[in-house]
Amino acid sequence: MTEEILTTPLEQQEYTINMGPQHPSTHGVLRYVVSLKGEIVHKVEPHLGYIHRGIEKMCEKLTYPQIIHLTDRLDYLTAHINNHAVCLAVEGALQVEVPERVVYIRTIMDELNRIASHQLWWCAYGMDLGGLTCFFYGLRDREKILDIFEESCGSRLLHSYYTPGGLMKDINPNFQKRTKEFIKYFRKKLPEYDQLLTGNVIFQERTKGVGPLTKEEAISYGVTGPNGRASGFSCDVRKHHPYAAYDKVDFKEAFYTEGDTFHRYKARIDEMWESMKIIEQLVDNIPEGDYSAKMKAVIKLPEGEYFQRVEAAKGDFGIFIISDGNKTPYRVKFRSPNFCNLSCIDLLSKNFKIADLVAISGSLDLVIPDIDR
Amino acid sequence: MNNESLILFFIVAVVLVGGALVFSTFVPPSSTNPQKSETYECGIPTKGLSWLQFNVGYYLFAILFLVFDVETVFVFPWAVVMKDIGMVAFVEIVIFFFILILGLLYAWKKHALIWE
Amino acid sequence: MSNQELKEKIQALLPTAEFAEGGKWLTVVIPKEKIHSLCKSLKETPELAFDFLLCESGVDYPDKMAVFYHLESTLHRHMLVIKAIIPTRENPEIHTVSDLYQTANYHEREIWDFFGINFKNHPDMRRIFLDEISDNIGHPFRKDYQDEVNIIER
Amino acid sequence: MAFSIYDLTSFNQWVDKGLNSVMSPLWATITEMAIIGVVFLLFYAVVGLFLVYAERKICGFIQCRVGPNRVGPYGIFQTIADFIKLLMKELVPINKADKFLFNLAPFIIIIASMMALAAIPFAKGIHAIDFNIGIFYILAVSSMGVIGILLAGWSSNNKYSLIGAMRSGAQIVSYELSVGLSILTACIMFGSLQLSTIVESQADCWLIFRGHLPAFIAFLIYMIAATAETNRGPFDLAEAESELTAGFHTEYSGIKFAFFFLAEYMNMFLVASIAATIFWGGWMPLHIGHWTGFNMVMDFIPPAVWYLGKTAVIIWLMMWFKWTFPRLRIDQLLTLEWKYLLPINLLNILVMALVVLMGWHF
Amino acid sequence: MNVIKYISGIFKGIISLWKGLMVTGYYFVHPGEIVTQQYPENRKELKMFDAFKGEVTMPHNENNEHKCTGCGICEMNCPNGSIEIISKSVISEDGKKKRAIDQHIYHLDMCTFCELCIKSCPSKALVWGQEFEHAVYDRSKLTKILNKPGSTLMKGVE
Repeated sequence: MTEEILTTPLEQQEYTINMGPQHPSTHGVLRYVVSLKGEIVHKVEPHLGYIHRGIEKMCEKLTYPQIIHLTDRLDYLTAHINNHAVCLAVEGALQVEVPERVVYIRTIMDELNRIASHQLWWCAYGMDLGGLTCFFYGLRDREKILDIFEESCGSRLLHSYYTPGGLMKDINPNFQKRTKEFIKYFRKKLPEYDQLLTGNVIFQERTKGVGPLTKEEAISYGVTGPNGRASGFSCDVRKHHPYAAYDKVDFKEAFYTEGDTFHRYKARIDEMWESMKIIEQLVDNIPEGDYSAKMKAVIKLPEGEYFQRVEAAKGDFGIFIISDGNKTPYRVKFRSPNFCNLSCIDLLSKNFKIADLVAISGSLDLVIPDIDR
Repeated sequence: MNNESLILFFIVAVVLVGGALVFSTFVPPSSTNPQKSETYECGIPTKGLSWLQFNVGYYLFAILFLVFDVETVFVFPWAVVMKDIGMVAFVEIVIFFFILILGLLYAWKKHALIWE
Repeated sequence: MSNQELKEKIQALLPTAEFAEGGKWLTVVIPKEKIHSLCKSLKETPELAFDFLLCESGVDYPDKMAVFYHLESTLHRHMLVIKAIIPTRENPEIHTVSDLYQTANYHEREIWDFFGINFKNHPDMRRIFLDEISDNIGHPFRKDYQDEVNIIER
Repeated sequence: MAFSIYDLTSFNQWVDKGLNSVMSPLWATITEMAIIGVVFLLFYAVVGLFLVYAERKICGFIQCRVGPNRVGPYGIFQTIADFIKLLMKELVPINKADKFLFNLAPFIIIIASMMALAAIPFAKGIHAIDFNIGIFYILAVSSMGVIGILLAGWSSNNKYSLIGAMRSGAQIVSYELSVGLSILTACIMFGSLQLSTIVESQADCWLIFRGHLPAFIAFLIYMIAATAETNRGPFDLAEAESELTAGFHTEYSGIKFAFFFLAEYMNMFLVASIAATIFWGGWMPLHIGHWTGFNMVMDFIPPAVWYLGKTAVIIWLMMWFKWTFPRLRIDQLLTLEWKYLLPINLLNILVMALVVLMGWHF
Repeated sequence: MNVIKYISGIFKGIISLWKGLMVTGYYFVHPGEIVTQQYPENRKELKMFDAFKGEVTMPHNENNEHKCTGCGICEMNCPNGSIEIISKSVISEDGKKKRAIDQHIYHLDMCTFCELCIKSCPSKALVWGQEFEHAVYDRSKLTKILNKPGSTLMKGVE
């Protein structure tokens, strides 16, 4: 064995490490094959498909209301937003006008979901960098949002709350009160996140200048969401292709130009503030009315191709439906933001250390079921 | 107690570890299968050897450590007697440290303190 | 730029292109040979500047295959859908756009994995999701795909 | 024979005399040795178990949790239950490992921490071996632990372990310097390397007050470096769980893993007690100048309590650090040592020497 | 200037670390902020929200009657076949043959809690149950028959 080591020239001895599928930092069954030179990452190759379930194929056999519960399971942290995309696509194809109440509730739910997703990302990111306490603070605050969801939707994670034409059921009477309470609570807790992690000198050293992504690269790699916006790629669907009630509210697009790990982090923190602002503008003005438009019992989309974009917490979530006029779609494709965000991991982590790879892949906020679909 | 009784602590430690290891080898139930005794690499069979020549930026740090550790050894006796000797010792150590810090600054400027 | 203006611009670029109306965005239907040149000129023409490939999806029709490209211009904020028709279902092949849009790299690997559409000049044409499965399993998103074990018809 | 809890020297002499009166000197020595061995073994185990429990409780409170609370009241028997569980676990053999070194590593780690324990003065009269170069001895022996970590990482034949071991090597080698130099500040003040002398000379005023600024800086540097020496967060690069799964002890299972765990906590106890001994006066009570009444009240508290209390506070500080800060990267770790701690330390020694020479201390 | 930057860097770093320590220190000395619940002990106080989706149940009244007519819409609407209806024909009071359910089988292990069966039921025969402790040792125990033995259709439900 010793001879084997000594006879191989040093240049050819590539140190290959599998990170994942069972690894604490990949947050799921993602596998990186990392080639190392010393501690320097030479090449990262993601291996996907460990939880590929063929959701797009399954959708071809299901009716449109039945698709909803599968989209929950794409990016399970933003189930509401995924549902929203399907609903908007179907409503747009059928030219259904949904009641104003539904639009408002959907927008609030989406933003709450976005905060919840970013909270979970924040705590997991703190854990990736070794600050385990962050994990508990983030989850503690996320519980409050999940309680709001549970009260109205009946479930905490996989809601299946939206349905083509409206909502499954009306919101709980406590919804507005609880939401306002949460905003008040979270406005106090969010600065604590900054004190604990953002301002910390170790954290700043670990993240500033690590894994930079330029605007051109971000556009070319299709990196959207907070990751793209940190690089200066203005890609907020809520701004550029407004849907739901986003054209009625005033909010800023979290925007940075540096594009490194720290600014991806900052973009998400800013987005939490903006989401709270959006919710505050809407929560008191939910109009009275029906919680669902009248829909036919069997929904059939006219023949054609439909694409609907929404801004999920991770980026630009799209659903592409090709209908042949039947009650089931002919083909469904999900444009999952994580799939595109992942594609730049090799570019980002080249020539950084293995500890930086963890920081970079954490800052991309990958959710593996969304990548594998 | 005299210094020779240090051996006692050595024995205690060996007994502690050895006893527990022997106990744990024979008493607990055990079952083996090929996967169990494989090296852990996130559930994937290891590719290649892990005992490769591994390129770490040890060399300069080892040298620097050696320099400063030897220096520490020199300074310890000085520290003990400094009070008795007085100002002369202080001036001497200032010169000594000046040279040392110069060396450190040199290494710093030469970017030797960057781990690769 | 409105759909009508886009239509005129693209007609000037590619006179043989057909247009499908009705959707939110303009859809251009082109044969597969033209895809790379069209994308290149769409990206490089300053008043079009389609620099962001949002989505690339393969479709299996009964008699042909198609690849849909959803393009957006991050400068002008207009969108365009390109439908590239591949007339055959046996060993379909199309030119890659991954040299123009890096994100197409993964999307094209996915389409190869699920539909078996081969992308010419792609730097890394391998299966992306199903590469760890040992036996040759075909391309499962094709409509005629048979799998008695895992697909249960209701 | 009267003996008090304030001075246990007489108790030791009484035991010695009693044993010598009933048996031959050789057998008396052997019995004494056996008693001391058993006492230290028990102490080692109890401290280890208690610290694990304390850490879990403290991190629980910091993280808005309650910590262990199922086994016994407030979960105080949790670690004992865990220990029994670990003892009853199978030792998984690793095919590709270097078997001899793989088994040797836990021995080295435990031996290093156990032998360092010998030189710690616990209270007046409870001091196993009072070396005249006590500080030097502790520094030498406790740095032996890194060999165990290196062996563990190398022999596992696991890529994560190897990287962890390599990191740990560079880390401990570097921080060894800072520990030594910051302790040296104390030696300048006391002019001695003997731990009992150091404690005695702090009878009126602890070093951290006596040496004011330089002593305080030295204490801070010692805390940072000592945390790094023990491989604890934020310096736990050798076992960085989000990067290297479990680092150097990835392949260890059952009781072998428990020894690494135990050694980590014992090392923490050791560096904390050294800090308490050198900077906070060991088992000496807190005395403030001429406040005779206050000093007498302080004297009333037994020395062993003082010693354990100070150690506990320092251990709590280290736990507080660990559960607050994110982990450093390896190059930052070395930057911190070579570009910050080392130059500051060298200057600090000069300042301390000047303070001592000029008599600017209290 | 490098020296000033170096020294101010040290102080800034220490202050930022101290801020973090204050946050964790605050929670350490405030046990009132503890948020964990002691689960099996708090079963009595633990109340789920009304909308909580625990499992699909079929409520029966005191005469052992339910509202399910056995129409099969829920079975049709279920996306993954968690519901199976076995129907039988019964002779009603006026002598006509009528379809009724024999067994309404519900596979809890396959259910994704999408609520489509409950929403689509024309006679509101299905409601959410609040039970959430579904852990069992055998998967077959998760297959449940929702109508109780000997139950009949409630009067007035078509």
